[in-house]
Amino acid sequence: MGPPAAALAGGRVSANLSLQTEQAAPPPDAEPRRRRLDRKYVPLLVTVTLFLAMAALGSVLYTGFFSAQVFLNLLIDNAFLCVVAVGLTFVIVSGGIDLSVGAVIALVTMVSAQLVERHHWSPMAVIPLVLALGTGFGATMGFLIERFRLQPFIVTLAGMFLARGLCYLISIDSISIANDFYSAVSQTRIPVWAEASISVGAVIALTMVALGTYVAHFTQFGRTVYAIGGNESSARLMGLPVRSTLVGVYAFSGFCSALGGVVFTFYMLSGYGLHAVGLELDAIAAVVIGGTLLSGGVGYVFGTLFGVLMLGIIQTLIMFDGSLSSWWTRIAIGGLLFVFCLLQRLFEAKRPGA
Amino acid sequence: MTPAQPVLELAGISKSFLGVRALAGVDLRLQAGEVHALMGQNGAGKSTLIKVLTGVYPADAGTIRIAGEAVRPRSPLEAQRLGVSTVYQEVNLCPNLSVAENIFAGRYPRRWGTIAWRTMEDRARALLARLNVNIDVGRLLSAYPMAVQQMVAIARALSVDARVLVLDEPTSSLDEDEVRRLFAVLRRLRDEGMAILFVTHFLEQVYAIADRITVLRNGERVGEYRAEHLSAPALVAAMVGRELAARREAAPAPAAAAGGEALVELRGLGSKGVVHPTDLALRAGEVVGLAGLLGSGRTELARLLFGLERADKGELRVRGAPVRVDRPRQAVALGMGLLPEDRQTHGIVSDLSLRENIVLALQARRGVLRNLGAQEQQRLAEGLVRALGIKAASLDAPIAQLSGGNQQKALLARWLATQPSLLILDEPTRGIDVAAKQEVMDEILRLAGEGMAVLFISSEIDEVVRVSHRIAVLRDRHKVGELPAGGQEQDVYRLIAEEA
Amino acid sequence: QQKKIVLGFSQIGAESEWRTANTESIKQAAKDAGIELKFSDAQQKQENQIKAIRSFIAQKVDVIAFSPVVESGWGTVLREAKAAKIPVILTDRAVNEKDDSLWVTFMGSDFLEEGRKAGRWLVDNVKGGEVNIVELQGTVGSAPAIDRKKGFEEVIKGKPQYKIVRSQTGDFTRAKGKEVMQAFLKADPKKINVLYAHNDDMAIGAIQAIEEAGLKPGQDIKIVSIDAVKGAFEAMMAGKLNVSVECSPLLGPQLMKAVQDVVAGKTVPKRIVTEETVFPMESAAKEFPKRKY
Amino acid sequence: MNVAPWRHRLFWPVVTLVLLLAVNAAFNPSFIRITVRDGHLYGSLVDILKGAAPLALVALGMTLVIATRGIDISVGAVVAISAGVAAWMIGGSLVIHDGVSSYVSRFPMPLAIACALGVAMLCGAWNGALVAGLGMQPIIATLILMVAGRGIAQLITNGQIITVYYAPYFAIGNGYLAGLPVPFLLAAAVFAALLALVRRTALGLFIEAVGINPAAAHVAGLPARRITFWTYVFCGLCAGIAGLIVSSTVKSADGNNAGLLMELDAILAVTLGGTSLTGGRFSLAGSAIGALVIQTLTYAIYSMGVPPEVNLVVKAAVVFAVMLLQSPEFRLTLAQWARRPLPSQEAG
Ligand SMILES: Nc1ncnc2c1ncn2[C@@H]1O[C@H](COP(=O)(O)OP(=O)(O)OP(=O)(O)O)[C@@H](O)[C@H]1O
Ligand SMILES: Nc1ncnc2c1ncn2[C@@H]1O[C@H](COP(=O)(O)OP(=O)(O)OP(=O)(O)O)[C@@H](O)[C@H]1O
Ligand SMILES: [Mg+2]
Ligand SMILES: [Mg+2]
Repeated sequence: MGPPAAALAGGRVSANLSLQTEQAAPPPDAEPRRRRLDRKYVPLLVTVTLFLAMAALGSVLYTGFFSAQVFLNLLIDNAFLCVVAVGLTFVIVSGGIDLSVGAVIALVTMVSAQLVERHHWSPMAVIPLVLALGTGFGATMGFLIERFRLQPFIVTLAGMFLARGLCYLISIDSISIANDFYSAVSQTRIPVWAEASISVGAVIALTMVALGTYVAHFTQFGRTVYAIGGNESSARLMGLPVRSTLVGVYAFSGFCSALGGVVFTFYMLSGYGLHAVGLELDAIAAVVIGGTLLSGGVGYVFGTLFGVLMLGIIQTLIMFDGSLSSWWTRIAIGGLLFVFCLLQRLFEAKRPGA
Repeated sequence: MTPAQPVLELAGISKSFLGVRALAGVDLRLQAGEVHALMGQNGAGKSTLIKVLTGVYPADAGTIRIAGEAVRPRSPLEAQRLGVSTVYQEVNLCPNLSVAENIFAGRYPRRWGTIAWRTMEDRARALLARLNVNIDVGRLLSAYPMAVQQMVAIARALSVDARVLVLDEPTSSLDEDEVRRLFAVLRRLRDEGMAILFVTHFLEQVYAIADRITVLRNGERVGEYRAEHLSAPALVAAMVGRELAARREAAPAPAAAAGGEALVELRGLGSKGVVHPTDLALRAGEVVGLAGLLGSGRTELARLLFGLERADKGELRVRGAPVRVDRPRQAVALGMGLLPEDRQTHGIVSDLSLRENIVLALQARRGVLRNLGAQEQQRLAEGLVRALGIKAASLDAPIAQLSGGNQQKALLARWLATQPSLLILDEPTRGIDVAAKQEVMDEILRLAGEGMAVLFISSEIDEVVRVSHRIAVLRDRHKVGELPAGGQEQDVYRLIAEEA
Repeated sequence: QQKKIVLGFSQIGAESEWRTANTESIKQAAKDAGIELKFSDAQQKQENQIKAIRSFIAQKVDVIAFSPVVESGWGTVLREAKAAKIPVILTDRAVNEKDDSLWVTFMGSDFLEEGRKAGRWLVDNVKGGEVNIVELQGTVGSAPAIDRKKGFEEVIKGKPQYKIVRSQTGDFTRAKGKEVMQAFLKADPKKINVLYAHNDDMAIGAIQAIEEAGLKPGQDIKIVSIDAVKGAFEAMMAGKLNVSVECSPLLGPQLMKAVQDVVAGKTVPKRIVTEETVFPMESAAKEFPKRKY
Repeated sequence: MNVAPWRHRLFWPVVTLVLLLAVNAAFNPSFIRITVRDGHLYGSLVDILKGAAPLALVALGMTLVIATRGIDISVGAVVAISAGVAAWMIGGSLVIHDGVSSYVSRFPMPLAIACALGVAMLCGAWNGALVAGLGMQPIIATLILMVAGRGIAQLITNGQIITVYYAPYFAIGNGYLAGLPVPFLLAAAVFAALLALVRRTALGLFIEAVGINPAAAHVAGLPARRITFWTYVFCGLCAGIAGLIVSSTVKSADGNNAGLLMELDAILAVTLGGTSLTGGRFSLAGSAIGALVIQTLTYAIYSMGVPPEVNLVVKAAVVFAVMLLQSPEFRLTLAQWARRPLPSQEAG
C-alpha cells in the first residue's frame, strides 16, 4: 500500500501547509529536499522577508537611511548581541534558557580591563583566559542543571547575579582601556565597497553565525541538541549522549557570551559592571524572533542572525525618526515588535511542535 | 535445553518503585538465534524488566550477564554499546526530527566528519522499504501516525548491528500485513544468529514467531517454556493464573435499535485533505466497526466526528438536528467521547494522578464551577478501576507510573465516567492483555446493550468482526462499503482489497 | 538666513524627574532657538548611545551632543565623528579620553562638587560630638553615585566625629530609599543623627520611613540630599528635609547657544560650568514658586 | 495522604525561610522583637510581611500563568501602569490657602482604584489574547508589553514622579487593620480567595491539565485556550493590586522605576516555591513562601550592613544554596558522600 498511503501522506502535508499540492501529491521519494525546504524554513523566510520590508520602509521614510553603511552598522553595533544569541540559540533549542549572558559580558569586559590596564597583561594572554573563564562558567551551570536536575531559569539567574556581583567586587567604577592592541582592533575597519566598511567584531559575529549553523546541522552535537529539545527522555532512550551534550550546550553558550564580551570590549574599550544590562532579554527576543521555539527542538542559527538585525533595524528606525520622546520610543519599540510578531504568526504555517 | 551459553542472562532481577514491587527475582535466558517471547498481563513487569536490562532503571538486585560476563549498563547508550538494541513500548523518538534522522540519530553516516544527509536519507529509505513503508523520510516524524512511527522505531533498532534485539509490543498498532513483513525480517535476523526478545499481547503472533516463552505474573517469573510445548489456553492460564472462559463468538444479532432513527448521522461529512465526504449512521445500542488498512483514514474520520478536524463539507446531525462540532468541547457536550489512538500525546495527562485522569472529562463536561467533591471523585474512580481491573499502586499515583495497558484502561474509564451516548474508540485494545481484551469487548457490548452507540476502530479485523453490529470499511479515505452484522473477516478483506 | 541647524542629541534615558526636566529644557530651548533636534533615548545603555551617535553621523547632522552614561569607552565613536567633521558637545558628564580634541566643549554640573557641597553644609551646620551618618547611595557603579560619595567623603575625611555608620544603595528611587531606611532604623542600635542621600527621591522615601518609626525627620535626623527637585522643596517647606544641593538640569539654553557658536565657527570654552546653589530649608518657601521642575 | 514531612513539597522552601530568619535574628537580636506601637504591630518581621506583599501578589498571579506553561515578564510594567493610573487619578495637589495647606483628590478614590485595576486587567487580557488567541510564545508576547508598558506608564505620569497628596490613599500601603499591615492583609485575602477558587472549583485541575498536556486536555473537552487567557488576566489583576500598594507606600508613582525587574523576582519566588517552569503542578503557598524568602534575604542584606557592591554575590550565593538544598539529587549525592567520604565518582 506504499504509493496510495504516500499519496495520503501528501494529502496530510497539504492539511497543514499550502492547499495547492493537495490532490496530486508526488510519489514519496520525489525530490523530498525541495518539499522539506518549503515546510521547515517558512518561519525563516517570513523573518527575512519582514526584515527586508522594514528596511524598505525606513529607506522611503528617512533620508540617508538607504546607505550601505547604515546596514553595515546594524552588524557593527549588534555584533556582540549576535555572538551571544548564537550560543543562546543552542540553549533554547535544547529546551533550556540562559539568563547569565549579559552579566558574563560585563564580567569579561571587567576582567579584561582589570588585567590589561591595572596588571598590564598582554591581550594575547587575556583573551584566551576570559574565553576559558566564560566557557568554564557556562559548563559549571550546565553541570548543576544536568546533574542535580535544577531549573535552567534559576541556575542561570543566579549565575547572572554572581557574574554582575563579581564585576563590582573588581571595581564599581568603569575602567577605560587605553591598550594599543585593543584600540587598534576597535578602530580597524574592513572596507566592503565604496567607503562602506565593517568592524572586526562584525566579522567575528558573522563567523560565529556560520560556525553555529554548521554545528547545528552537520555535527552529532548539534543534532543531539535538537533531539533533546524535541523530547529529552526519548533522546535518552535512543541512547544519545544527553548528559554531556546538555553540559556542552551551556558551556558553548558561556563561550559565546565570553566571545561576545571580547567583542564588546573592542566596541567599548572599557570594563564596567553596568555594561550590557538587560542584554539577556534582547538576546532571547532575537532568538525567538528568529523563529526558534522556546519550548525547544525547533530553530535556526541563521534565523537568529535576522532576529538580531530585526531588533537593530527597529532601533535604527527610531533613531532616524529622532522626534520621539523617551516614552514614545519605548511604546514604538513595543509596537513594532508586536506588528512583526503578528505578521510572523499570520504568514507562518503551523509549525511542528508549536 | 540448548547447551550453548546464553547471549543474555538475567538472574534474580528485582525492582520496586517507592514501595510498588514491579519485579521480584526474575530470571531470563536468551540464546543466540532464538526469538524469545516475554508474556504477561498488563502490569506484570515486562517493560520494567526491559528497562532494567537496558539501563533505564538500576536493578535493586540481581545480575545481568552478556555473553557470560557480568555487566550493569547505566544508560541505554551503554546498553547499546554492549550490543543490546531496543524498541521501547511507547514510541520513543523525537517528533521534531525527520524520519531519517530518527533512524540514524547518534550513528550518523559522515563524510569528512560532517553528517552526510543525502546518504542518510537514502539508507533510511532503503531500510524502511525492507518493512514496506514507503514514505518521505525527509518529513518530520510528527507528520505520521502511530503505526508509521512504530515502524520507524523498529527500523532504527534494526539499523544497528546488535547481538540482542529487544522489542516491547512493537506490533501493538500494526496491521497484519505489516506484522508479516516485520516477522519476515525478524526470522532472517534470527537465522543470522541474533537473539530476539519479543513482547506482545497477541497469542497468534507468539506462536507465529517465538521459539521459547517466558511468562511473568505480578513481577514474578512463572516459568520458561518451549513454544510448541505450551498450548494457548495453558499460556493464558499461566499469565492470568486461572483458566479463562473460552472467547465468546461473533457479535449478537443486530440490536433492537438497528432499524430505529440515527443518534448521530454523518451526511457527506468530509474535509479537504483529511477524509472524503462520508455517510454514516450511528444508532443507539449499536456497535459500528470501522475497518481499513493503515492510513485508510479511520482515525481521521473519528477526529472529524469529534471536532478535532474541521469539516468543510456535508453536515452532522445529532438526534435529527443538524449541529456544528468544531472542537471536542462541543462534541463532549453532545454526549460524545473519543478514546484517542495516540495514548501518550492525546490521552494521558502524565503528572496528574490516576483519579484526576479518570474524572477529567466528566469534570470538563460539568464545567469549572460544578466541582466533583473529593469523595465523589474517589467513589467514581474506585468503581471504574475495579470494573476495568486497572492495576495501580494507588489512585493518587501519577498515571505515568502505570503500565502501558493500564494507562489505556484508565483512559477508557475516563470516558465511561461521562456516560456518553456515543463512544468513539480508536484502537481501544492497543496494548491490553488477552484477558483484559475480552473484558473490554464484553464491556463494549454491555454498554451497547444499555443503549450506548459505539464507533469501534481497530487494526485487528477479527476484533472488529467480533463486536460490531455493522462494519464500515474505509480505503484511501473513502468509505467503500458497509457490512451487516455477522459479516465474516474475509468479507471485510474483500472489500478492502477490491480493485486496490 | 542659512539652513536650519540640525542637532543630534543622545539622552541617557528618563530614569528620573531630573532627567525628564533636563530633556524638556533641551527640547524647549531647541524650539526657541529654531534648531532642528534629533532626539534619541538610550535607556541607560552606553551601547545605545554609541548606536545613536553612529546614526547621527550617518544622517550628517551639524552638531552632536550627548550626556555620557559613563566616562569611559567613547574613543572609537568620537573619532568617527571627528573623521566625519561633526563637532561634539558633552553635557552634564565628562568623558575620560586623553585626546580632548574629540569634543569642543563640556557643559554641566560636577557630581564631585555636589558631593563636596553636601559635605561642607554638614560640617558647617551639624556640630557637636559624635555625628553618625547613614548614606543612601545611588545605583551601584553609576557615575553620580560614585562621585557624590567621593566628594562627600573628601570633606568629612579627617574629621573623626563624622562617621558613616551605614551605607547601602537605594537605586535613586523612593521605594528603595524607604525600604533601606526602614531596615537601618530597625537594625541600628546606635542612634542615627544624619542621613545623606545621593538624590532627593531616596531622601523623600527615607523621610516616610523615619516618620513611621516615630521620629522627626529634619530634627531627630538631619537630612542632606542632592538635586533640589520640586519634591525636595515641599519636604523642606514641611521642615522634613534640611538641605538639598542643586544640580541644575536646565542646560537647554546654554547648549543651544554653544551649538550656534560652534556652527558659526566661534571658539567656545572647553568647560562651561552651570552655577548651582545650595538650598537650605529656610530658603525653600521663597524658592518654591520659581521651580520649573 | 500521610507522607513523611520532608517528602512534602513545601518542606524545603519552609526550611530555607526559617534558616534565613534565623541568620537574621543571629546578626541582630532586635530582629525578632515585635512591639506594639500606637495600636499596631511594629518590628522587622512586620516590615518583611509588609514589604513582601506586592511581590507575593505578583508571584501568585505568575504561578497560574507558569502552571499553564506560560510566563509573564510584563508584570513589572503593569505594576508601574496601575500605579501611574491610580496616582494620576487621585493625584491631589497641595493647595496652600493663606498658610493652611489642604489636600484634594482629582477623582473619587474608589473610581481611581477601579480604573487602575481595570487597566491592569486589560493589560493581562492583551497578553492573554496574544498567547491564547494568536498563539504567540508567552515570553515574546509579554516582552512586547514589558517594553511598551514602561513607556505607557511614563506617558501617564508624563515622565515625572507623581506625588499623591491624598491621605486616605496612603492607607493601602501604610495603614493597619487589627494591628496588621494592610498590604499583608490584601495579599493574604487574594491568596485565600485564590486557594478557595483552586480547591473548591475544578480550576486547579483544569489549569494543571492544560499545563501538563494541552493536546490531551483539549481532547478531554477542556476549554484550554479560555483557561490560559484568564490566567493572564488574573496575573494582570495581581500586578495591578501590587501597583496600588507600591504607589501608596511611597505616596507617589514613578513610571520608570515602579516594579522594575519585579518579573525576575516573581519568577524566582515561584520557582523557589517548588513550581516548575515547565508548567503543570503548582503550589500557591510555595510561591507565597518564595516571596517571603526573597524579601527576608533583601532585608538581611540591608540590615547586616553588607556593602552594596557585595549585594549581588550574596544573593547569588543564597539562591544557589536554596536550589541545591531543594534538589533531591543533590541531597542524595550529599548522603552518598556522607556515607563514604572518599572521592565518589561524579560523572558529568
Ligand atoms: N516509573 C514507575 N514508577 C512507579 N511504578 C512503576 C513505574 N513503572 C512501572 N511501574 C509499575 O510496575 C509494574 C509493572 O509495570 P510494567 O510497565 O513493567 O508492566 P508491563 O508488563 O509492561 O505491562 P503492559 O503490558 O501494560 O505494558 C506496574 O504495576 C507499574 O505500575
Ligand atoms: N503505511 C503508511 N505509509 C504512509 N503513510 C501512512 C501510513 N499509514 C498511515 N499513514 C498516514 O496516516 C494518515 C491516515 O492515517 P490514519 O491514522 O487516519 O489511518 P488509520 O486508518 O487510522 O490507520 P491507523 O490508525 O492504523 O494509523 C495518512 O495521512 C497517511 O499519511
Ligand atoms: Mg509494557
Ligand atoms: Mg488510526
